[in-house]
Amino acid sequence: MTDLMVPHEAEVVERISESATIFTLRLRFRDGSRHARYRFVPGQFNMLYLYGVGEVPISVVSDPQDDALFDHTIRAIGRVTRGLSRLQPGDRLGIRGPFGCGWPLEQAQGHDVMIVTGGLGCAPAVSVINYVMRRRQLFGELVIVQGVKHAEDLIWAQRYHRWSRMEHTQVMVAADVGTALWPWHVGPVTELFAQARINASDTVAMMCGPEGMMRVAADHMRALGIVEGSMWLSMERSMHCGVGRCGHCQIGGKFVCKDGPVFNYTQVKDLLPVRGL
Amino acid sequence: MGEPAVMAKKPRVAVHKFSSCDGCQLAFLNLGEDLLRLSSMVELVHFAEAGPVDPDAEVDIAFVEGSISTAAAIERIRSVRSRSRFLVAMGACATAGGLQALRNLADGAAWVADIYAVPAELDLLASSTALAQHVRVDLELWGCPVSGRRVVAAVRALLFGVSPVEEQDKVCLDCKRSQTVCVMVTRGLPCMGPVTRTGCGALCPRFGRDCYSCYGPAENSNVEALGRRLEGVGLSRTAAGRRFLSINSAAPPFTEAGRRRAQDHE
Amino acid sequence: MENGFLCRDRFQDLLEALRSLGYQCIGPQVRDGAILFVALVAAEELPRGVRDIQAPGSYRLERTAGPRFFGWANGPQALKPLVFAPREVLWRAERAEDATIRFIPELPPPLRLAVIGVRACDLAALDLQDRHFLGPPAEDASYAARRASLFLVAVHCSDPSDSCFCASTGDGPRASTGFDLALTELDDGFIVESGSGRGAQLAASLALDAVTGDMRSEAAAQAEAARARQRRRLPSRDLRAALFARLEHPRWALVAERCLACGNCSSVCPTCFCHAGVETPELDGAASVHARVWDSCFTQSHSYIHGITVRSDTRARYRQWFTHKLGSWHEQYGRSGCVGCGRCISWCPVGIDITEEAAAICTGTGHD
Amino acid sequence: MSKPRNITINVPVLARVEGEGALEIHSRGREITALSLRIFEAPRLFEKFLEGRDFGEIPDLVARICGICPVAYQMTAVHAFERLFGLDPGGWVRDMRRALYCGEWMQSHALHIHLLAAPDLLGYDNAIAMAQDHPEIVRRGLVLQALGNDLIRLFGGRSVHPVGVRVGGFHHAPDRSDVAELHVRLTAAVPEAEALLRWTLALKLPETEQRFVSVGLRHPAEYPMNEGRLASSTGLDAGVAEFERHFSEHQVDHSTALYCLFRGKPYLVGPLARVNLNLERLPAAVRAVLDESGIAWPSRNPFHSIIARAAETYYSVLEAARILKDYRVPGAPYVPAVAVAGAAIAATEAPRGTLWHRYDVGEDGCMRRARIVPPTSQNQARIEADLRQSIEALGVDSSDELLRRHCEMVIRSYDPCISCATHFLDLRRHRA
Ligand SMILES: Cc1cc2nc3c(=O)[nH]c(=O)nc-3n(C[C@H](O)[C@H](O)[C@H](O)COP(=O)(O)OP(=O)(O)OC[C@H]3O[C@@H](n4cnc5c(N)ncnc54)[C@H](O)[C@@H]3O)c2cc1C
Ligand code: SF4
Ligand code: SF4
Ligand code: SF4
Repeated sequence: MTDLMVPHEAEVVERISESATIFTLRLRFRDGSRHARYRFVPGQFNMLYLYGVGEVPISVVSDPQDDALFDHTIRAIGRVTRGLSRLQPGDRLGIRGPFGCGWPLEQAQGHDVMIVTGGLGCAPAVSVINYVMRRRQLFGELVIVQGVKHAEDLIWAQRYHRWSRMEHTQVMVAADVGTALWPWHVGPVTELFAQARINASDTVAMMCGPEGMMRVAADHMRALGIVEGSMWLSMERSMHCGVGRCGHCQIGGKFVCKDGPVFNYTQVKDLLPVRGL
Repeated sequence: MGEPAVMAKKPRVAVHKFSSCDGCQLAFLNLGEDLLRLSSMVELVHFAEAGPVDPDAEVDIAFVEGSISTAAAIERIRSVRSRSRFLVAMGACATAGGLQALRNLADGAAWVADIYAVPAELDLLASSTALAQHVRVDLELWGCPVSGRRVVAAVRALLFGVSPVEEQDKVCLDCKRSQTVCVMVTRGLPCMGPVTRTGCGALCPRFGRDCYSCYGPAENSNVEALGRRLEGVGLSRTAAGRRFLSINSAAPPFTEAGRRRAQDHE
Repeated sequence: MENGFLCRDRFQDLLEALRSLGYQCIGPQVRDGAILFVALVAAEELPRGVRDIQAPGSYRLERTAGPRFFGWANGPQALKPLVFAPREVLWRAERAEDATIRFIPELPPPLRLAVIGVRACDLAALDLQDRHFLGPPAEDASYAARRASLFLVAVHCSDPSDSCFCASTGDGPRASTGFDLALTELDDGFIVESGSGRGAQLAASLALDAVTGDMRSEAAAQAEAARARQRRRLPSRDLRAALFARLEHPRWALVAERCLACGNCSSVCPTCFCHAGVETPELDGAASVHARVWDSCFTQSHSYIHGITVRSDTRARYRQWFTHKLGSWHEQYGRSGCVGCGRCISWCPVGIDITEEAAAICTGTGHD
Repeated sequence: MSKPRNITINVPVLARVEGEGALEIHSRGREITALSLRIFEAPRLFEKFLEGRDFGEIPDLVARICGICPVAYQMTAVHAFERLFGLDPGGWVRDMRRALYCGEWMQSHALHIHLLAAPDLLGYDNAIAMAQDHPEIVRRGLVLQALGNDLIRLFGGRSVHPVGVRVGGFHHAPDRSDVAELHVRLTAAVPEAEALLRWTLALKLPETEQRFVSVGLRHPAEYPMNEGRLASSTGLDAGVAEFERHFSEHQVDHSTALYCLFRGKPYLVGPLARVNLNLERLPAAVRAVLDESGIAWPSRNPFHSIIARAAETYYSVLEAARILKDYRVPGAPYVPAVAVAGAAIAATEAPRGTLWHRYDVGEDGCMRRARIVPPTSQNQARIEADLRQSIEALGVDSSDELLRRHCEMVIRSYDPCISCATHFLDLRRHRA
């Protein structure tokens, strides 16, 4: 029996700096056979162990079919993530995972896809966008909606520009507070929803971001005609084990780590509006 | 809490002392073999009690013991701050003004007049205050005295280049983890564990007595509910107030909870 | 299966029999003013004639002249610390000069433990912990190892305390499953009953007398009295819908004024399972130990995600504990997380009573 | 003969002493015009805030006067109250207190000998540097220090501000298994402690002979720790309650500590004074080693205090091992105390010397007034007297560097504890 609680040694093969605080670690298990066996779905996460410091849950952002390496895009904000940001190629860390359920990518095939992210950029959503981009012919229209508070909060602006030039792809970005050169919308991101070029009744929506934002977004999407059962969202809670034991990630009866982090909207819609649950 | 910058391979460390009993510095001197190990991992540039004296040295990490209670001390802590990349306030004196902060509560006229009668060079201030009231503090290690385990853990974390963990849960948690029998529930002792920060490993209950909060307030401490309970187990209102006005009397939730009870008495 | 009657002065035989099978016996003893489960060598160490007087926020022992060893309800521990240890080292990482990291899993030491004097509520709670730690995605290795080493000798509860309400949750006072042996204590000795193959084998090795009809009727009367003695109860065995319909009930704020958020209730609760990962590197950095320690939903770090504490105040924390215990356990494990042991009532330093809160919250619409 | 000159020696921070103090020496020609061991650490006004506190709170509060000898403060306080309340906690408590005190002597003495004083004698700046060349010596010191700390932990959970002591006894009796484990370690440390004493006897200590009065407790049967009468090398024999009749404190400008004088004169307390007064109370094993050394006791060389400290360390190891050998868990670790109004007075032997407490207790068991006389304020005048004599002996014309080093060494040999010294300030005296 494999012990899900014990990490496995992995090596940083490449470190990509995405912004001042965001970086991507491209990893490989040291044990070749483990690496070969390793399978995941976008939306799933690993527990990353920084030697002597601790573990944090981080989504896998690379493509599941990319066998050579797997990637984590991480924002350095606290103890562990700041420490992780100092890792360099050749450095080692521990990995447990993958854990949780990923995005419903098979169900979404043949349908329009609307991806809504909020806040400071959202790794789980990036993994879906990458996934769809690489299999463009399998999906219908793709709409990417990103909202930020301040224009400066937007990272990866070039990516949004690049994506917006792709066929059958619509990118809508909004900032509550803009700047002089801000090329996109200023105002609540939800004001843009009506412009989405999708067939609402045939759309699968995937959301990631602050809970309040996702709740409002869901209301707007429902107004567009997207059915609740086709809306998915990725939740975030404190996690210490990743396998539904430590209890930290509970929201109502759900363990975000194993019942999620990706949920169907219907599973959590009653819980989302309650503060402090 | 401050973030440690990447530390030098062998960081320079200073241990400074302000108004205190020296007990927190002993966390280093009592490390035994680990003291020698530590001294090979860091460069101890100022630590008067252990030998090296260079109070003005630029350092990566400064551990500061003691409270600020003279005008000269204010100057000195500012100077220490400006020369230290990561400053750790170590112990109840440095984090909350210490036991000697009880004088902050004394009614102005009496004590302060006495204090001003001392030789001018003493420049004793009317209050004894925590470092954070004067300078930015990157990490607070509470406790009277601070625990050696936590000092070592802080050094270790900084050597790894990450910020040390802050412990702020309540003593009760550690009390139960050590399977200690609650002295409040079984004996009606006026235990401060439910509002006191962990770090000691629930020492007092393990020794069959009530915690007297030498580690200061935990996060989200319901001092009012505990105050009522202390009276419920038989303390007079002033005696319950004194439980808060002790080693960490100047820590905000305690000052209020204690003072209210002291005043009611008058 | 009823096996026979063990005279009181032959109780030591039971301990010896267990020892000869390689078990270390753990049993109730008076320590620091409470009944604790500690290493038990001789029957004399059992708390003869001791009874417990429990009330919200209060636990006292009293000595009586009675002959019974088990005439008390319970102490602050259940079986939880024996299976879900307060601190469990999970693995150790070692870093070599060339920066490679080796992970060495750690398992608890293999100790065969026979626990004497287990209560019905303890067994029900153990079953719940089993569901949590042994269910999918995979068995928890440390828990499984500790769990597999237990031999459980239950004693049907004859003297519930004032805090107990296992009758209301359906978990006691009689133990019905989950034990190897179960004893009914009478003044002269014990009716022995086995609940497993190895229990039956062990019983067979003891010199037991026949159980008389009188004994049986005394046992039945005792069980009935124990049940009847319980005053507290929960409004229903499934409060999930009622609680989740009342997440904004004003009572949450009222209880938060009294609650210390100290985590004592979750620590003594035999079914609470929350834990935190803690890392303890050695000073020289060559190795680091990763352990899990009991945590509580009453701590700030429990719901902390960078920059946000989801449950920042006591109201939200108490509500989480309560709605999980009595509500969302149903969704997770098919039943309430409360077995009616009453520990959270007695060991709460300010005496908050789960049954009283449940009554206050679940009655009315929640909008009063 | 060299020309007279003016010197000013200023050591702003004294290294390797507990707490922060400074040294100032001025001389003109052959005359020392000013010499002060300046204790400028801010007073913490302890006595003041003990007022109004219940007697039960006092042991935990006074411990905070000093992180190095908290046990001494706790011991003195509990004895003071028990004497006033007429409380006899019995033999078990008495023995365990002695074992606990041994722990503090061991840790404090070992700390001083190895980390503070030895570098002077072997020519290093600090013990860490010394450890490079003399690892076994430093390690032996750390082992004895750790053993002392663990002995305190056995009774109080931690070595700094331990939590086990209460008026009437202890909060908790240690488990037999824990005591047994420590007893094994104590027994194993006996040869180490003996070797330590021999090592100090072999050190090249400066030769000097000074006239001073030794003061300490004397007990009819044992080496003094918790109990005894006040004694001096000049024949004083008084109960501790008479302390204020023979000893008086006064304030000097350069110090936040008070100077305590014995009949108007400086005097010495501490290990050397204790050995001088109580040599015959040391067990034969310790005396034998001291006798071999050829030192004529009582000693008049203040530098012999390191030897006295080592002798007491050796003694503490033997004594603690003796006490813990047949340890039994008592029925109750304490006797409940009921307050009686009056003056609670006691003195015990802290590692650094006699520590005297007086509390005026009200009907309600709360403090009306408190007065504490720690060893360092008693030794302060003696240290300054020694410094004068030493400088004169060395020659005022010696180099500044030599004078400075020597003076620092003199001060350190007394192991002054500035934290203890500055716990208070007698406010009334300043109003004048
Ligand atoms: C399913 C999931 C996927 C995630 N994916 C990504 C990702 O791809 N990229 C990314 O940058 N971030 C991701 N996060 C967030 C990331 O886990 C936190 O930013 C990280 O835990 C912060 O840890 P820290 O030690 O740096 O911060 P600190 O604020 O110092 O946190 C202290 C401790 O709190 C705990 N903690 C804090 N935040 C969280 C959290 N969100 N979840 C669990 N424990 C927490 C950890 O024990 C952590 O060590 C994800 C979170 C979840 C739950
Ligand atoms: S003894 Fe004190 S710290 Fe321990 S559980 Fe009880 S109240 Fe909390
Ligand atoms: S239990 Fe309380 S008083 Fe005792 S050591 Fe711990 S924090 Fe200090
Ligand atoms: S919630 Fe309370 S009564 Fe119920 S099982 Fe837990 S501790 Fe016992």
